Amino acid sequence: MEPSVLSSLDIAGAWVSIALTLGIFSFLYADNPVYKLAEHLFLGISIGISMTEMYYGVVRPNLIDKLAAGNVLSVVPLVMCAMLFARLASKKLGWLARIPIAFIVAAYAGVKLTGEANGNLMTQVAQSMPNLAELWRDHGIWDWSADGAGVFSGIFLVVGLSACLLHFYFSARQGPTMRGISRFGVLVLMLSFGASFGYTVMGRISLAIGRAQELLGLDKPAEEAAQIHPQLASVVCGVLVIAFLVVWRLRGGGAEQEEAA
Amino acid sequence: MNLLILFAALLAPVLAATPATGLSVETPAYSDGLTLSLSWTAPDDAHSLILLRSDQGEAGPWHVAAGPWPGTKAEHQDKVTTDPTKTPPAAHYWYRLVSLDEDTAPPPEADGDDAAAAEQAYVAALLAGQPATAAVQGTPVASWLSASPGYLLLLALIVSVGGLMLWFTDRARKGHEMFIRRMPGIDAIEEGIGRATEMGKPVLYVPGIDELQDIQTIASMLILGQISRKVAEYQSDIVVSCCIPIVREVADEVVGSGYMLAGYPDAYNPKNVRFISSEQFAFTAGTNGIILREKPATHIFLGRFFAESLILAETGYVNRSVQIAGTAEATQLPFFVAACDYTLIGEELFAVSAYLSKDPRLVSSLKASDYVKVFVVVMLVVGTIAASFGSSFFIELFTISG
Amino acid sequence: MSAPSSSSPPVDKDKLERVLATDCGSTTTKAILIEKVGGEWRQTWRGEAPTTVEAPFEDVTRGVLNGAQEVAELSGRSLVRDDGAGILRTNGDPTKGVSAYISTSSAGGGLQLVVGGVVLSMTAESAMRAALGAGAIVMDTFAANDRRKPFEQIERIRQLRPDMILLAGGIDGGTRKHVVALAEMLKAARPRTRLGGGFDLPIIYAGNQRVTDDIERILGEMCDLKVVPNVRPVMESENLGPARDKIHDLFMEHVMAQAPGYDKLMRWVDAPIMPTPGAVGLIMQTIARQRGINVLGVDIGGATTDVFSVFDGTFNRTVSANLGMSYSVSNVLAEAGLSNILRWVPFDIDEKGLRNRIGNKMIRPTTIPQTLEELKIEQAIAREALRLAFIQHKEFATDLKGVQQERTIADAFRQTGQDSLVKMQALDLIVGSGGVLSHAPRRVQSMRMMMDAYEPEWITEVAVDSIFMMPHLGVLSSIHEEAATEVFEKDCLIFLGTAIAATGEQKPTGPALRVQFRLPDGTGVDESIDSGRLRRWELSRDDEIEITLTPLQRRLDVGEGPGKARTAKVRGGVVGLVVDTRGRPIHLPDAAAERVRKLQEWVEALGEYGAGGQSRWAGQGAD
Amino acid sequence: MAAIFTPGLKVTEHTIVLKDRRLPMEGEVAVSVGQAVRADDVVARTELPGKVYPVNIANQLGVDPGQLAQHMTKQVGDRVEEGELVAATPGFLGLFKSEATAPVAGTIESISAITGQVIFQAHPIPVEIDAYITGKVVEVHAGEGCVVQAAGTLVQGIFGLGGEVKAELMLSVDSADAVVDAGDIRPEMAGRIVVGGSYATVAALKRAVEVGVAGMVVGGFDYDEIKELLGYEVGVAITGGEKLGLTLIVTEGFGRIPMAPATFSLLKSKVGRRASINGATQIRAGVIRPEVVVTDDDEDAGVERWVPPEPKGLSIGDQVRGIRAPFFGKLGRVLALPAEPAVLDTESKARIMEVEFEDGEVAIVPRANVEAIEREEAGA
Repeated sequence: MEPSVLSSLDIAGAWVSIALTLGIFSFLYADNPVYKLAEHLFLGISIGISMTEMYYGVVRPNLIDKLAAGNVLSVVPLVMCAMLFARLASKKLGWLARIPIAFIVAAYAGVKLTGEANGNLMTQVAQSMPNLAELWRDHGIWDWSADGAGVFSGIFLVVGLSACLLHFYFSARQGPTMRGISRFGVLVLMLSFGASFGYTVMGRISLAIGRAQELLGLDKPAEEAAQIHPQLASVVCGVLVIAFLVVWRLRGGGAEQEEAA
Repeated sequence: MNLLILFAALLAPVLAATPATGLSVETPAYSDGLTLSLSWTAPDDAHSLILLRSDQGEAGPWHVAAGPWPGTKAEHQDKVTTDPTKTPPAAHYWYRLVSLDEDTAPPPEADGDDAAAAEQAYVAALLAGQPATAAVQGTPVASWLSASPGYLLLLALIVSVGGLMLWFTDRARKGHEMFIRRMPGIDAIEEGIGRATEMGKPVLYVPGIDELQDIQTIASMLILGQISRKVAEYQSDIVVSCCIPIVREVADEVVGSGYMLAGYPDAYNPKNVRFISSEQFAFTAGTNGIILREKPATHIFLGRFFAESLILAETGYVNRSVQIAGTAEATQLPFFVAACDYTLIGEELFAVSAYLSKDPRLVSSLKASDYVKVFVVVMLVVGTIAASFGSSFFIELFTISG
Repeated sequence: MSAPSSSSPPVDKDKLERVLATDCGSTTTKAILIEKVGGEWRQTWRGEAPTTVEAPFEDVTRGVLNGAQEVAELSGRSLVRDDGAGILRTNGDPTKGVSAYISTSSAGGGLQLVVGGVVLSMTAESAMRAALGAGAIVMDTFAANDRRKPFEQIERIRQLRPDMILLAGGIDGGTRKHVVALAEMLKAARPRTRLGGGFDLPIIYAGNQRVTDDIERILGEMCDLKVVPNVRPVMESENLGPARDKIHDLFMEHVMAQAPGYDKLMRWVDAPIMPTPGAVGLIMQTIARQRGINVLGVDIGGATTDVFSVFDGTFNRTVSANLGMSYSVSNVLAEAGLSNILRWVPFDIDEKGLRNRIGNKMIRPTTIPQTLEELKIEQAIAREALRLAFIQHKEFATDLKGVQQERTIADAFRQTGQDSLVKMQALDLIVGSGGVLSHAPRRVQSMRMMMDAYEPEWITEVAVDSIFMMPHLGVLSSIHEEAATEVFEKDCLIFLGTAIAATGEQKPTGPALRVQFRLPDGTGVDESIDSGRLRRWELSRDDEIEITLTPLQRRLDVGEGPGKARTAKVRGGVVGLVVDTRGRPIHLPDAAAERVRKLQEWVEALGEYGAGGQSRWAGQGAD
Repeated sequence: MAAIFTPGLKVTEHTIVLKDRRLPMEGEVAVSVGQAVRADDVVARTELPGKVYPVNIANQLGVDPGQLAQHMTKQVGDRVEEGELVAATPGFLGLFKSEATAPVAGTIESISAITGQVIFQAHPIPVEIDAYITGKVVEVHAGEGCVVQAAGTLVQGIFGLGGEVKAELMLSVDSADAVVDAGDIRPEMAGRIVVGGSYATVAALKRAVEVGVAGMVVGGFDYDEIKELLGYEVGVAITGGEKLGLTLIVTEGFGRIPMAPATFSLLKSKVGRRASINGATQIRAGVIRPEVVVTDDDEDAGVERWVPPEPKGLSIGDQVRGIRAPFFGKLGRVLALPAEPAVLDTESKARIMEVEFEDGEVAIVPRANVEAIEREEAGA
């Protein structure tokens, strides 16, 4: 790639990005106007973007273009859209909004009935019937080289899955046997929660690292970073935020929240 | 270009085998509309066979549909797409069967940008060097019924669950008491509403961030109906924070009718059902704002959550609110469990509305789904044993295909 | 409970020698004399007389004097002042008078209260706890979520004529809207007092202290408003004391002052007059505190059943207003269902006939069972009344609701939520009182009734109040705690014995529990008891034995964990030691014939009933 | 302990009947002491406050409770009609206006700036009470009601359902021990009080309601039939307000028990006369028994309030009736009243009496389990 020369808008954008990142981080100290500013900017912009996206991505190609092309059937979604807004026009006509909502829910309920059952039930069941003989032949009891595949894993899969399923058996009083099964199911769930917790935390930390890299300018090509001076931006914005917080605090900001808490 | 030369070099010295004969393409009897049945008479001298498919016309372009198979294979069920929820991308398909000899290389396993080019090269080389049948056209048509064991089983399950529900409902109406295991998390919901009432603070309800049609969002809306009814009975306020506009509309409707059913239609304030933003983290920031500034006494997070779960729950924890969460999103459960007072885990989310309302119809459906769980457990065990003895009957039973 | 303000001078407990205590019930006034005999406090004499609150006498003190006179005649010491204007004090002369006179009262229906709060299970419940603890009958509880429309609430309040209203709601700094709405509702209802008369209805406000101004503005003109500290200042704790004391004060000032003759009685007593159930609660708490035990008490009456419990120092009282043995006997039938009563009847009986019998008992409440069959039916009903009242008690006696939980990850899967404070395994003593328990022809019948209704677990002592003197001892404990507990142990309670039962999953047949001990006479006992049995050994209250209990089934638990043996010291009583292997919950066969056979087996094992037969004149071999 | 026996139900042909007629709340008494009144005459009237309807108008308008006052078009104390506009917001350029109307005709009781609630009080409901029996007013409680006194026949029942009814007496069956079934209820019984025998079947009661019978007096009926008739169980014997369709009085108890011959013949002798009956029963605190009163309009009961004599104790030779199994409903005569308590079959000690029953059986019965049958008293 050619070494690019960034426009002043791009540079300003990068600075704003750093300033807002620090603004959000200021929440670590307390809920404060800088954080609120960042939060509201974020909210407003996101709504603006999604409105535009919706229009160009969904409404225009699926409705307006089709109507313009003379597709008569497209009047149906148009009318349904209009019905959704009936409530705004008058309280008495508010019930009209229920029709498109009911349509969406009902249509998807129908589609999902088989879709969900297939994806979440049938396929999973089919894939949870390991051929133990084959596992034994290929991997033995436990195969370190294949992520622990083997007969043990196969049995553990079936037993653990069954126990978890039975843990969610709601309509029976639990006798000692059921309690035992349920306890094992809980154990399996806890194991998986632990694994997933660790996995997700790792993901979050990498996100945090990403933010830090941006603040330090490590996420951009060197030539871009040289134009933006991200480290300078971080220091300047950081000082500004801290200075603001000090002034805000000295003028009595945040006192009411502490009282409430 | 150099790839093509390579293939040509590989294929060139080999003497061509004879092509297969009698290739025919038919729509299977009970088709899902995505599958075509192919049959042919295998040539005696082919080492292996490979099937090519085109969705443009007799002239190609051709793609490898399946194979290579041993040369004796004589039939194949071809799925034109692997996504079961999609309609076929094209109306008609053309097939050619290529006979390969011993030395023919298998299709290239390339990734990324080069894959398409590599496949094109490979196919071109095949057609140039190996005998192939003429192109035969087939049209996949979905039939109204599917005889696939998976579908039949699903149908049987749906019918029997429906039947069980009717039966249990009828029994319940006749006074048979139906037991539901105690779920402290759900008991805590009512307590949470009471707490908010006593403290003069609203209850915050977040129905997840997924679309309305997600099953968890639907469950959450059902629960919201009952919770808002309870809130109305307490003449308290409930703030619903939504991430999807249509969900807000439904929530508005649901909360409004909850107040109405409780007999306090005048106490409902539609301003409390809010659309925040459809951008995930903007929504999170906005909801955090509600938590921090309106200080709800009780937070209820029920529905489908993603990365925002921890942020919301942690903010709530700092706010010293009673928090009740529930989701079937396994990856987010640990975060809720860590930060909330009560967490409804997976299936429990779908039991809430039955548990709260004690409505015989809902309780019946809960009971029926319990039976399905037992059925699945039995099938798992039996299926595993069968599979281990070499029978794939049960696996096929649960496989949905054309 | 601290003693409310009173005009009486404080009593010097060291100078107490002899105390006269009366309890003015709605039909009879019971007087007892408690004396120091040889350094020990004992109840010595008792007398009773009809209560004289209603026409034609309309002066409660006449009944008190009649009762006291009876005690005086029996004891041979004069107790009543010659001019009939009070109880004679000793004043130096040891042959005359008493050192103190105290009294309780439930005449005229006791202290009737209406309580209000914001949430039924939270502030309204705290208010209810305060009212019940003060010995009141809670006529109705109003809350924002009591599922009644405001006009229904107003209509109901207009119907009720309480002695006072306790209004709570909101934590301090909590909801304003709901509390104000409650006050506005009360204002719209304009409730009137029961006894009418020229004074405003007392309303105690014990809610959100930040809305006191609003409450005063709304209710101040209409009624006699008293503001006390919040019964629930924060969600996490209660502060019932001030409200309870205020109820006592108002009970004295308003209710008592209105009842005929009470103005006099109030001047006679040396300690404030207490509502009878309040006094019973006080003695229960005193006993539990002094002996460091958990106590469950019940008073089953004709119309209502009171249940008291003290677990780990926390006192709870509930009144099951419509569970009783005469006026509300049909309600026991309605709530328990015929089949639940029938399961305790050890013979076959026609259902329609039984319903009519119960109906007739309701309309002829003063009749007594004459035949053995009638007695057995009555005791079957009593079991259900006791059981239902106990269920209500367990539901009420819980930890505070609406408290943020500090639950750990491991708790996420716990399926038990809020448990009752009433834990049978930790229970040490059950005290029963009320006609059907105190006056059962054989004491073992009372023991069986309580064992069936309460299903005590592990090792539990069972006693009955012989002559219902708990109220007297309750007030006594407010001036002399040790005297009260001494008399309670020695004269008030008749210890029936110790009930022993194992908990845990039990097989219906085969040996369940091995019992080993040495009787006081030296006989060794070593028995394996099968499932589904009752086994009784004679053992007196004075004998303490060491008993070893060994579960013979893996899951059975007698207090040391499943399957583990336990050795403990136990004492007997008039019934003795009863080992119960019927399982927890008690397993009764479903088939009628089988059930009757089992019931008869238990009856025989304990020697519960006589043969029955022709009624005999006294002196022809009675006792 | 001397007088432990149950005072019997009054079944007397000539007695003085006193009826306390009281308003549910303070009102105006329309009669004065000494005034003769007919059964249907109004003796007192009042207005019960109407139902109260709180409505959250602030929420309806979508305004803060604190701003509610400025949007109210009606103020506290104003009369409103149902559906009348009581509050409105100006809206924006005539759009988005919100309005609130009154849910009921009445007055505005209060407007709350804290909850946003407006409390409407419906118009008061006038309540009148009549004299119930024909007689003379002997006492007036100012603002509350009066006492009416009359000479006549009084039959008390043991249990009843339904409230006050005044109508002509009529026989449904000829004997005290006959069962009243649906066939015994004839159309001409509409608006009458029907006197039956030992037992009324559910079918008979249902038929009676259908025909429009005003009241029914029988010996007994089955306890579980109450639930079938009312749809709920009467667990505590406080009745009078049931919406049964007629007033039912049971003279003996639950089960199939012949009406006491004296009761039956007394009622039989009054057939064709107008009777006042009330099913109200209260067994606890201030006993109220259901009753049939037939006043003797020719006899002057005087204007002095009659004081009933103290109930006498039982003595040997007195007529008694068993009120608990095994002698439930049996009539007999007191043979002996031993002072010493005896031991019953149950092994408990109780004071007893020896009774000779009408069938010749002599038995020992606890005194608590019989009631005296009061004989004719001359009255005042």
